Amino acid sequence: MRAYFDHVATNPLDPRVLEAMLPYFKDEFGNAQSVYDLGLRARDAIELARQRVASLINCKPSEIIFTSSGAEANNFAIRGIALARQNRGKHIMVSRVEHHSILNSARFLERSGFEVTFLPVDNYGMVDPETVKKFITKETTLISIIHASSEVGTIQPLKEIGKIAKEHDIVFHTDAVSSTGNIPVDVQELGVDLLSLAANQFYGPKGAGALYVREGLRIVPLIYGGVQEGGRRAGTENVPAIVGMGVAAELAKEELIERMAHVKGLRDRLVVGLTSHIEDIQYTGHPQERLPGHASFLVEYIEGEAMLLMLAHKGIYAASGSACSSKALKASPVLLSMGIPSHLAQGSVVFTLGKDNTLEEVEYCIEEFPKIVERLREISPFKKGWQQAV
Amino acid sequence: MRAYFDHVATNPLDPRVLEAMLPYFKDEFGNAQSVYDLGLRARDAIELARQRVASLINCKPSEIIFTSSGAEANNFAIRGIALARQNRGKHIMVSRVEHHSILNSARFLERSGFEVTFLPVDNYGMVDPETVKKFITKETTLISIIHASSEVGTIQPLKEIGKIAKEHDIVFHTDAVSSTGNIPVDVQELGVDLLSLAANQFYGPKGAGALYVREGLRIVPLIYGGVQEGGRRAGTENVPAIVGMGVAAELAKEELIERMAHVKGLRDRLVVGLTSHIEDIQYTGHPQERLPGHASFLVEYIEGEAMLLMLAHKGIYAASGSACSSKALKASPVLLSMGIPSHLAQGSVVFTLGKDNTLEEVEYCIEEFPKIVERLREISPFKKGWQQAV
Amino acid sequence: MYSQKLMEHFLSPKNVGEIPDADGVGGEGNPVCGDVMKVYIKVEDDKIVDAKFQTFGCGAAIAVSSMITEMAKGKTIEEALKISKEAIAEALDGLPPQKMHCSNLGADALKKAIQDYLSKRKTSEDVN
Amino acid sequence: MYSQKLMEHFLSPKNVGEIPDADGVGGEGNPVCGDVMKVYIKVEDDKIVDAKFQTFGCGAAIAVSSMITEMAKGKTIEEALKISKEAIAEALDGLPPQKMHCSNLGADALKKAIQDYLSKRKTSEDVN
Ligand SMILES: Cc1ncc(COP(=O)(O)O)c(C=O)c1O
Ligand SMILES: Cc1ncc(COP(=O)(O)O)c(C=O)c1O
Repeated sequence: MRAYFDHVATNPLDPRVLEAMLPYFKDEFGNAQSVYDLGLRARDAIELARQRVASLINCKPSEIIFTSSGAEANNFAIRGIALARQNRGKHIMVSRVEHHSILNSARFLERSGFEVTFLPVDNYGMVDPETVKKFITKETTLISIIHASSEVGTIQPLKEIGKIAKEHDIVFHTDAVSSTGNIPVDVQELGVDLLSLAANQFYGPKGAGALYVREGLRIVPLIYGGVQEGGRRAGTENVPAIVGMGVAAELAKEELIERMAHVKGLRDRLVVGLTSHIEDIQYTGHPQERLPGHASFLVEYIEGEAMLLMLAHKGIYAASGSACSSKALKASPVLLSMGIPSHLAQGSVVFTLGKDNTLEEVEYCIEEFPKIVERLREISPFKKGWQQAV
Repeated sequence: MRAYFDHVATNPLDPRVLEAMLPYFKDEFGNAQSVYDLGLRARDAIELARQRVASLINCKPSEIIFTSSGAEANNFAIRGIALARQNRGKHIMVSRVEHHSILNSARFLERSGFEVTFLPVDNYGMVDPETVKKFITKETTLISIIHASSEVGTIQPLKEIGKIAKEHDIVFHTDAVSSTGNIPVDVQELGVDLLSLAANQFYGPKGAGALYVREGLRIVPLIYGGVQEGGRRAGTENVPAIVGMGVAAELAKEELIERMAHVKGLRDRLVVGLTSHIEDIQYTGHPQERLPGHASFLVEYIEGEAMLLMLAHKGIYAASGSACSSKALKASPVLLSMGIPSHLAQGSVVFTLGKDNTLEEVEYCIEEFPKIVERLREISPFKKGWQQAV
Repeated sequence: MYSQKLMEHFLSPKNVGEIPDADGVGGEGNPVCGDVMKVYIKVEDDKIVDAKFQTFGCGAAIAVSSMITEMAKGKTIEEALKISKEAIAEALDGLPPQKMHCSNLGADALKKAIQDYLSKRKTSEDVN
Repeated sequence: MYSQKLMEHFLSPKNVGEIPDADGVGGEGNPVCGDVMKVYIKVEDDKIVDAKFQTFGCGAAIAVSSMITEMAKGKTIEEALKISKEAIAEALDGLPPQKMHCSNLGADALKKAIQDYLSKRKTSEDVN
């Protein structure tokens, strides 16, 4: 059996999306900037996709700028706003549980003379709006808070933080890459000025992301060049990917409630199944305020990458925030910032469910994973507890 | 009949390339950073593509960084090197015939405190290496010269300029987006340290570009985030597009000589056909040192966009550097920098031929285009010459 | 980008050419900027009985020229002076924003032709 | 990423466990960094007659542990001390660059176990 439980890494492409993309790989290959029919049809296709993406997050089509990825959208947002507003002040705030594309953009700004506050989080990985308030200075121009953590699933109190930002005339960005298309995301309701999203997180293609920028807000481009995207993001438009993103957005909007209920049901069963069959396992992140398909754990005495490989050997695909499973060979900063000690962070394992997963797959995982844990604990010098150290 | 003669805008995707991409839209959808088999196969596919692209331009695979477009590669190169070397000096040089993605990146650097020299060109749009030498200062850290102009086809004397750059310990970048895959491009022979390319210019997919960065050269990332591309370009890898770029690169390498001969033959026929059937038409760019499939003209007394629309009505797709055919509503800076007066620049028309064009298509254009010119001149107040002004 | 109506007027423009013995001629634009329009009118009893144009410019400029000469024909001088750029754009089922200046040029060229006619009439009246 | 050989040693590691009456025990690593290896050896006539391990760590760490205990068995103390990290990596048909530290840990844990044996022998010799 195969069970893909790593939807936070990427989603399979919906066949309906691929179908819609195919013509743009074939006859409809024109450059969207060309004045003739072949170009105009490409442009129309892009504008239709823009409407669909806008509709998914409840903004105007003109407020959507297509990018090549969530990481690009995040870099664009953070650096583009910090630069555009640098005459007002040079202080920005991001949380400690942001994606690397936010954290490292913020560090780049730090090296360029900006001051950055990395906001602490509680044990659930949640930012306290009161903490945000405390760190605001007259120089603060931008706050960026992730919508939902891809590592522990926790959903942040964006509304409250947005209100605080607004009161202080601070621009508010959210990285909604892991949430958009998976839970309701409404920029008006969230009160955000900018929002990043990526198509591959809702069954759209890789290579397609977007940044929502509230009308009237000036942003400095990340990629300079021609007039594409209203002069705000240059480069020949990736028409098939943009078309795919549009269709994926439309499907996500239509099927959202259904998909959420489906993955939540499976997720809840998985959590009960695993925590009742495995000793010394902790559920991480917020128990309620979290992505519906997201189940993240710390399994004591064993290491994440080893779990992933044994799971994959059984056809089950999952993720981990352990040092060994990352190329950077560092335990997830998100887990550490939540106060989790390093040795426990090594035992991180994350199952993220998708619309096409089935109950059989979940039951299969509940059967197999405890055996894997047992096997790895057999091998571990800590099988009787952490005191068994070297 | 339909004749696509706008290969400089974008190329149709080679069906062999699409075929190779399709599995990565379907079963092989894994994130290339995942540790399990699905991720590993994606990573292997990327590395194979990297080898193929490297082989096309004669560099090591580790010297290739994938990007989402030529524009991204250009922004990355210019700004990444200027920043990485800013302690040595803050002067860079680009030619006046660069693509907007270079010109506007250079202007961004200018606003950020760098000094930029925009190098003049001759009537063929060519940069004189002696001029380059003249403008070098102790502060110069980077020279960027386009390889082949997409607007007039002229190929620059990169080798000579590269030698000068090397003598002065200046990093040398070339925008080879319009040339790579269409003429031999060998980074060793050209003596460049960085080179931008884009897959859609050689029958690969949109959304796939690359930057060659010579080993050992430090570059500041444009898109920060995770460890993808050796930490130099973040974002979930667009696996299908990268795979497609690899296959397109391999095909371009294999078929290069053949393709060049084919488009050159057609181009030469087109040039003779049009210049012998139309009065007051000028061939722009260098007559010999140019892209083999590139034919660019100035047609007097009439305007480019009108020509493009009438051509498209007859199924012929071409480009123009006229103000009205650009969204920016400015005549091509490339043409103006070559000393062409604005009113003549309005009559720009560019035919760029591809591997699948046929002699019949060319003959069809030779038959139709003179009629279109005649028709538009009938309408023009200048039909008897420019002195007939208002 | 362009409406079908506009494309028709571009591909088969009406009233192309000069009127050698025109009562009024007006030109507007500059080839440096991309568009030049020249409008010729024939007037009888204060009514425009014929109108022709010559245009150097983009598809929109040619279509606007065709449309404005069509709209002018049969109108009195007074009526014709009231043809607005919006009316031209509307008659063409809309113009892309960046092409609105073309309809400006068209309206202005027609106005200049009418003014030319009026000043010539004045001159000839003065002479008589 | 991992060779087939490595995956075999990871999925079916040899010599897992403790040797309760081991002649030498060596541990290396730290759970904070991600890998901890513990090697147990049984020595007779200066020859390693049995070796076992316990490992907390990634796939490579477990495979290295399995391989190094296999390689140690049957070797003399002197020979076993010469097992290099390169030899371990090679025996596993290669290790990804970022995983080379695992074979370091393995070699070090074995060395520590041998040193433990040698120091114990010395102590018992001293006593005798
Ligand atoms: C010479 C040149 N440089 C850069 C670019 C930009 O490449 P892209 O559209 O892939 O961003 C182009 C586009 O055609 C080009 O012709
Ligand atoms: C929360 C979050 N932000 C940003 C990103 C980066 O998106 P991309 O990989 O599309 O660049 C990811 C990727 O999974 C993510 O989960």
